[in-house]
Amino acid sequence: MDFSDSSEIAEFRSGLRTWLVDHTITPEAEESEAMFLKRWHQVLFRGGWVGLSWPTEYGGKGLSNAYDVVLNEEIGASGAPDAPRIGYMGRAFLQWGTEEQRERFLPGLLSGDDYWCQGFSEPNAGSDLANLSTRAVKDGDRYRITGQKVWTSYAEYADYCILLARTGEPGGRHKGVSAFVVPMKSAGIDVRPIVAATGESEFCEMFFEDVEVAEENRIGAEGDGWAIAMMTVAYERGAADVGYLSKFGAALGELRTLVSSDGHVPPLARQRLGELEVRFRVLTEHVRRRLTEREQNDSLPGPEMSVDKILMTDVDQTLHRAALELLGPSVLTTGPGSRWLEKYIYSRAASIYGGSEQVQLNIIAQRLLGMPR
Amino acid sequence: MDFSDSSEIAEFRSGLRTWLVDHTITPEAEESEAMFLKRWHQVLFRGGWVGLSWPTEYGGKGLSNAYDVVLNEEIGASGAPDAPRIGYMGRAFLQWGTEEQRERFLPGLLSGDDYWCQGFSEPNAGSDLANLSTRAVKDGDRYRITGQKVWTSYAEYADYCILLARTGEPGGRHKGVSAFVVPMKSAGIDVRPIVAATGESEFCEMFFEDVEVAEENRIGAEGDGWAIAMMTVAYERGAADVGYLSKFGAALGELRTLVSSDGHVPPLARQRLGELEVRFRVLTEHVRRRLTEREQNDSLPGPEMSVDKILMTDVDQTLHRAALELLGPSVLTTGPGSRWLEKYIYSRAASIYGGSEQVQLNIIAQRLLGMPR
Amino acid sequence: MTATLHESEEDVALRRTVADIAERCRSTRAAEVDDHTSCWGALVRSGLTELRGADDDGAPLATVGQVVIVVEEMARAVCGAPLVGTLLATELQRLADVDHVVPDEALTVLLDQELRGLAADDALAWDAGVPVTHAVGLDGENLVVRALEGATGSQDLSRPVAVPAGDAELVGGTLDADARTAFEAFAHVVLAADLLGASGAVLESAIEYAGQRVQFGQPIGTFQAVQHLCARAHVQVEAQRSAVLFAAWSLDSGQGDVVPAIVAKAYGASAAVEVVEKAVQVFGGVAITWEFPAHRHLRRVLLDAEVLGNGSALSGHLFDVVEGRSDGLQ
Amino acid sequence: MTATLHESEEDVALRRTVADIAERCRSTRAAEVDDHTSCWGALVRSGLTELRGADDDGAPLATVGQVVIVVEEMARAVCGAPLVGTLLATELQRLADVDHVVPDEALTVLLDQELRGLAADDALAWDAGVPVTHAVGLDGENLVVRALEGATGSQDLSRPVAVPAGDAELVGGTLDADARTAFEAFAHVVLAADLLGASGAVLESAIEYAGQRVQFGQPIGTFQAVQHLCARAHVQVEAQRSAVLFAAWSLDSGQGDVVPAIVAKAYGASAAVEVVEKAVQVFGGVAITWEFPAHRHLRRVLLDAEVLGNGSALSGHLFDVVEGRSDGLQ
Repeated sequence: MDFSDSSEIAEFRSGLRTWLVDHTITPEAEESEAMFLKRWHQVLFRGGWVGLSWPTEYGGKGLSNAYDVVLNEEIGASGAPDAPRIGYMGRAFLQWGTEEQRERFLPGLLSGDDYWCQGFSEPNAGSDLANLSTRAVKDGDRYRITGQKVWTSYAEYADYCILLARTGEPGGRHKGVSAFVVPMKSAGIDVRPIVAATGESEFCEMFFEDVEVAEENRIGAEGDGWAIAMMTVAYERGAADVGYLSKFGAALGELRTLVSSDGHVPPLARQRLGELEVRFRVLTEHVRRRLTEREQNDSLPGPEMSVDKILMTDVDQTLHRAALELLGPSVLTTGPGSRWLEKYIYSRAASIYGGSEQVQLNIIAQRLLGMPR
Repeated sequence: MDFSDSSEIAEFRSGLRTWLVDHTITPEAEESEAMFLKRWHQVLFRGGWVGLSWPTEYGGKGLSNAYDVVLNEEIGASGAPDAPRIGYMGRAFLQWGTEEQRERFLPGLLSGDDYWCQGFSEPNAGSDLANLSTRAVKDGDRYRITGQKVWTSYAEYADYCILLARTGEPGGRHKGVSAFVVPMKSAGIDVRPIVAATGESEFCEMFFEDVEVAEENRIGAEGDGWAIAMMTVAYERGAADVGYLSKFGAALGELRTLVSSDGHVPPLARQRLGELEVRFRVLTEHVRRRLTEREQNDSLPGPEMSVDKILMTDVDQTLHRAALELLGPSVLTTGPGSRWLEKYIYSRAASIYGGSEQVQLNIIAQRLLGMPR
Repeated sequence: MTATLHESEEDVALRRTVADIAERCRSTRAAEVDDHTSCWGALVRSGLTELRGADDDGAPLATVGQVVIVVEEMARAVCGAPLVGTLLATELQRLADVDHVVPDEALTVLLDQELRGLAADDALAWDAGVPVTHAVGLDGENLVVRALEGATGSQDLSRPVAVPAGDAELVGGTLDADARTAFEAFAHVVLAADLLGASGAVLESAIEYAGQRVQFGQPIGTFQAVQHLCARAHVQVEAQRSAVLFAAWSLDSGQGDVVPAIVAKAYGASAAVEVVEKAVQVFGGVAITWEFPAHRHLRRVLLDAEVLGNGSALSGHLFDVVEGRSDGLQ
Repeated sequence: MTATLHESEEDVALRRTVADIAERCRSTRAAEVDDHTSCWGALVRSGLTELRGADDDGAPLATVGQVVIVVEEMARAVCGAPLVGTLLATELQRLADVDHVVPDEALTVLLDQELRGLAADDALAWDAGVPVTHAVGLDGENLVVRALEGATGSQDLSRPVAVPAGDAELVGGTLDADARTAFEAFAHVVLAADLLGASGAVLESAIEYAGQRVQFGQPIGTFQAVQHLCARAHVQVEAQRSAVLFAAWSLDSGQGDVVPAIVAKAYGASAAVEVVEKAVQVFGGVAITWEFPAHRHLRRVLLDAEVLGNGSALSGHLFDVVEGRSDGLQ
């Protein structure tokens, strides 16, 4: 069994590591998190590090998935901002989109010039996504979309939204759901940022009132929306696919540095950090295995990604809870804006978004283990 | 709020502590665990330490429940064998029995001269006790009992069995269940010890084939069996009621001694032992609160005892797992009969017997928290 | 949810009084504004800020058991009136046998930067919300008071910290080792009550929410996974309650055993955080919004857990006490 | 359940061969008798005990990846044939560049009393079931062999330990620090594969049991609590598998990075025990009987976890390696 071609990977890794030393950026004054990440995406793109595993015909490098893991690992180790998480959107177009859609949308997605958001969840369709009620009504060569979306990250900065709406009968559950590309400047869209428990406003509510969308903006056929959504959420459950390997690696490295800054690491901290290192590395190795499998089988991610999501959430929550305990009260007695507390709070959301932990465990039990319903 | 009368309790405690120094016994060669515990029960009884909270008219001391906790605590601290666990059987007679039954059975139960076992579980009625199928058919002034029981502790040594059997319709669930006192020397009873995973044979299967039991051996009316069973299992979920406070206290004390025997306690062991101490003391304090409540309200234990069972199981499993790690491989590389491994394995059963952990959590959610079914 | 142990009529009335004040705090507080001056006023009018003042014999006016009732009920609303700081500062003065160093005002305590114990220099004042202007600390065995700069906020949104401004002034009282142990025991119980109130209340509202929120065509509270999550959290709340009640009784009964206080704080420090985390899981997405109060409970218990030693530190400390290697002082 | 990564045709055949031997072990073994001589014979006949023997260039006859397949499959049956001991002893001789010290016989390794590492004096031989008669150990850098007294049993019922009887004899080979690190890395991966097999198999049978055992009128596998218990355990098995596969690949690809081996053993040591504990919970009462195999899996993983450092010790060690404070040697 081979996880990768080690010599080529090693060369890639060392090239990337060198590049990162000179190119890592820091936020500018007043720059929002979203705009900072967008700028970093563009810097990475110009360096040639985005779309490693995308087909060359759409601007990618056509490399194996293993390179995405290395990108994640090296970005994490360098302490640079998270790797961009665009793989799953691209995959939706490659799998279901028309040639025209690919040519129209993929370049901007890849370069980071267009910022995309995702209109899936609704107030009454959270973990139970099939309960969504936003309607898309056909009207000649266009659709008229009306409904409410929630938990959309950075919608206020987005150029496009991948939106799920019901083209079939109300209450049809998984049937009659379609996916659309909606330009965010369309008339009838109202975006309201939600202040998160961290104090940041990453999430938004989106209200659609009779928003006109051209028929050619539908991805796939009517009713393909559910399959597109399932593929998308499966990607979102993978730690490399969403760039979280880099996020965790950077956090762990920073934590190790902070705790050992005076050269002495107390036994309990050494033990705790060692255990975190074990969990993080197991996650990394698991991700490499998954991507290798995906490549060997030339398959899209499926229910097995719920295993990855549980492992990823476990690292996220264990790491950030331990950080609060290891760093002590100083991260709590500061005024507004404690980065470690924000990361901790956000880690609590990790078992909620993208399908709650309970939903992931249902999927594992019923779809992977075949346990009876 | 008062947990106890401190000066009288203190006097009792110091008297008991002194007594224990002179009277603790050790197993004799070839003595079975059951017979050893029976002998210890009799020694305690002669010392005046059994039936502390029983009514004086039936040979008890009429003291508050707090004394039972002190008994548990001191036995545990002294390293003596477990305190006898007869409270719940006595309570069944006090609550449902006839005067004649009390006079007939309570003295031997109290003194330890009679050894009692419990015939509740069946192969298809474990956590789902209401599924029991052992039948008791009325035949004049007696019943004929046929069926199979399992997981009965020390049935081979028992003089009497409290047996649940169905007097009502088959499949009647909670209805039509009655409780009987069955002398174990009755014709038609076949007892087969089950060798447990520990290597010991504490448990037995019991086969009842047309066993005759006199009507006056029925406890309560026909159909009262379910209430008697529920009261009994509620008692069994309390750490003082089953004598486990003493067991855990002794184990923790011994573990502390073993780990610190060379005068040096490594930081990780100190931390781990401190955490075990916290959990054990919280359990003890919780038990004292429960017994105080039970006394204040003059009530029988109910669904709230599932909280106690979860806490007790948590201490049991955490303590004995930690013991294996703290004591290292020497307790695993010995030949047959590793006491700490046996305790560990038995702790795994703690979340199974007396209603599995899943059943306890259902009871807490639905009956205590009122969550919807 | 009140304790299931019988409370005296007096205690029941006390709990009701405090619950009313807490309820007003809860219902009138806007998400953006953390102004608890009216809560503070109500507490002062009811005499609840003076519970640990000394009577003519130097004994406290109220028992630790009563203090626990008051602190738990106010913590249920995550109220920011500087009640706990004032109770601790008052207890400190009573134990040092000095009169109120700053009469008729809210007070709090000066702790070292790691919040591990009382301090005088390089210190910060915790629970320093309006109208706190001074804090009491310890310089060796000597009680000192220092004026504070304006509060600088903290991640416990309703309990800002403040930096001392003026020099430390001796106030004439001293605290020997025994008195310091007594203070720490009292503080541990008060903090454990705060952890109990903040975690217990958010769990109750999560259970209520689970009965209403529908997903997959039924209330999420019907799912066994959600039921078991709540059931486990309930066990942790009940165990916290038992430990707090027992520790309070131990101190009130005057046996001088500090172990139950350490146990209550050590257990509460980890259990309360886990309870709130479970409640957040039940609430789902709404709990991750600023508007919804769950994160206030989370922030409260996270910071409480660190004050005067977190669960990990106190567990190790308890081992030393039990092994006889320490006299109970940290 | 086999790895979902593609295996070569050769590997698939290898796995099938071993699975047949393991299946015979499982189906013919009486509860009271732990005689694995026929399993040993089958392994010898298939050449599987020689996998880490040296070819003419000193390279091993089989890859670590193939060893992992063999060890995992045999561990699924908790077989007591001294395969792991023999593989470790053979690897040790290969690394020390010596010929078979005891030709054509089962062998095992000498470890210190705490099982933390190779030893010569005050040592015991682990995995010393029939027909093991000798064990290889390390005295400083020197490889030694000692004859063994009869095995004395252990709590891993199918893997007795034995005490050395004869004196330690030098066999002419030495192990420098690098070779010792290489040996430990190999041993960690083998133990991690043993943990994976023993825990993965018992979970699969628990899941099957849950589909059949009826309580409350339905298979217990329909209850969400049981499903989630199994699902969490499955995640831990899959993570173990990923770590083992990656560590084996790392060693085989010759990059000499020992970290993945330490990670696989450290993770497996705690995860496997938790997996078996969960399986026991699903089985309920039957798992607490001697007759039922669950406790054999439990005993196996408990002892495996301690060999050459438990999860706790290895995690601390990993921190030192990552911080550059250690060269990978324990």
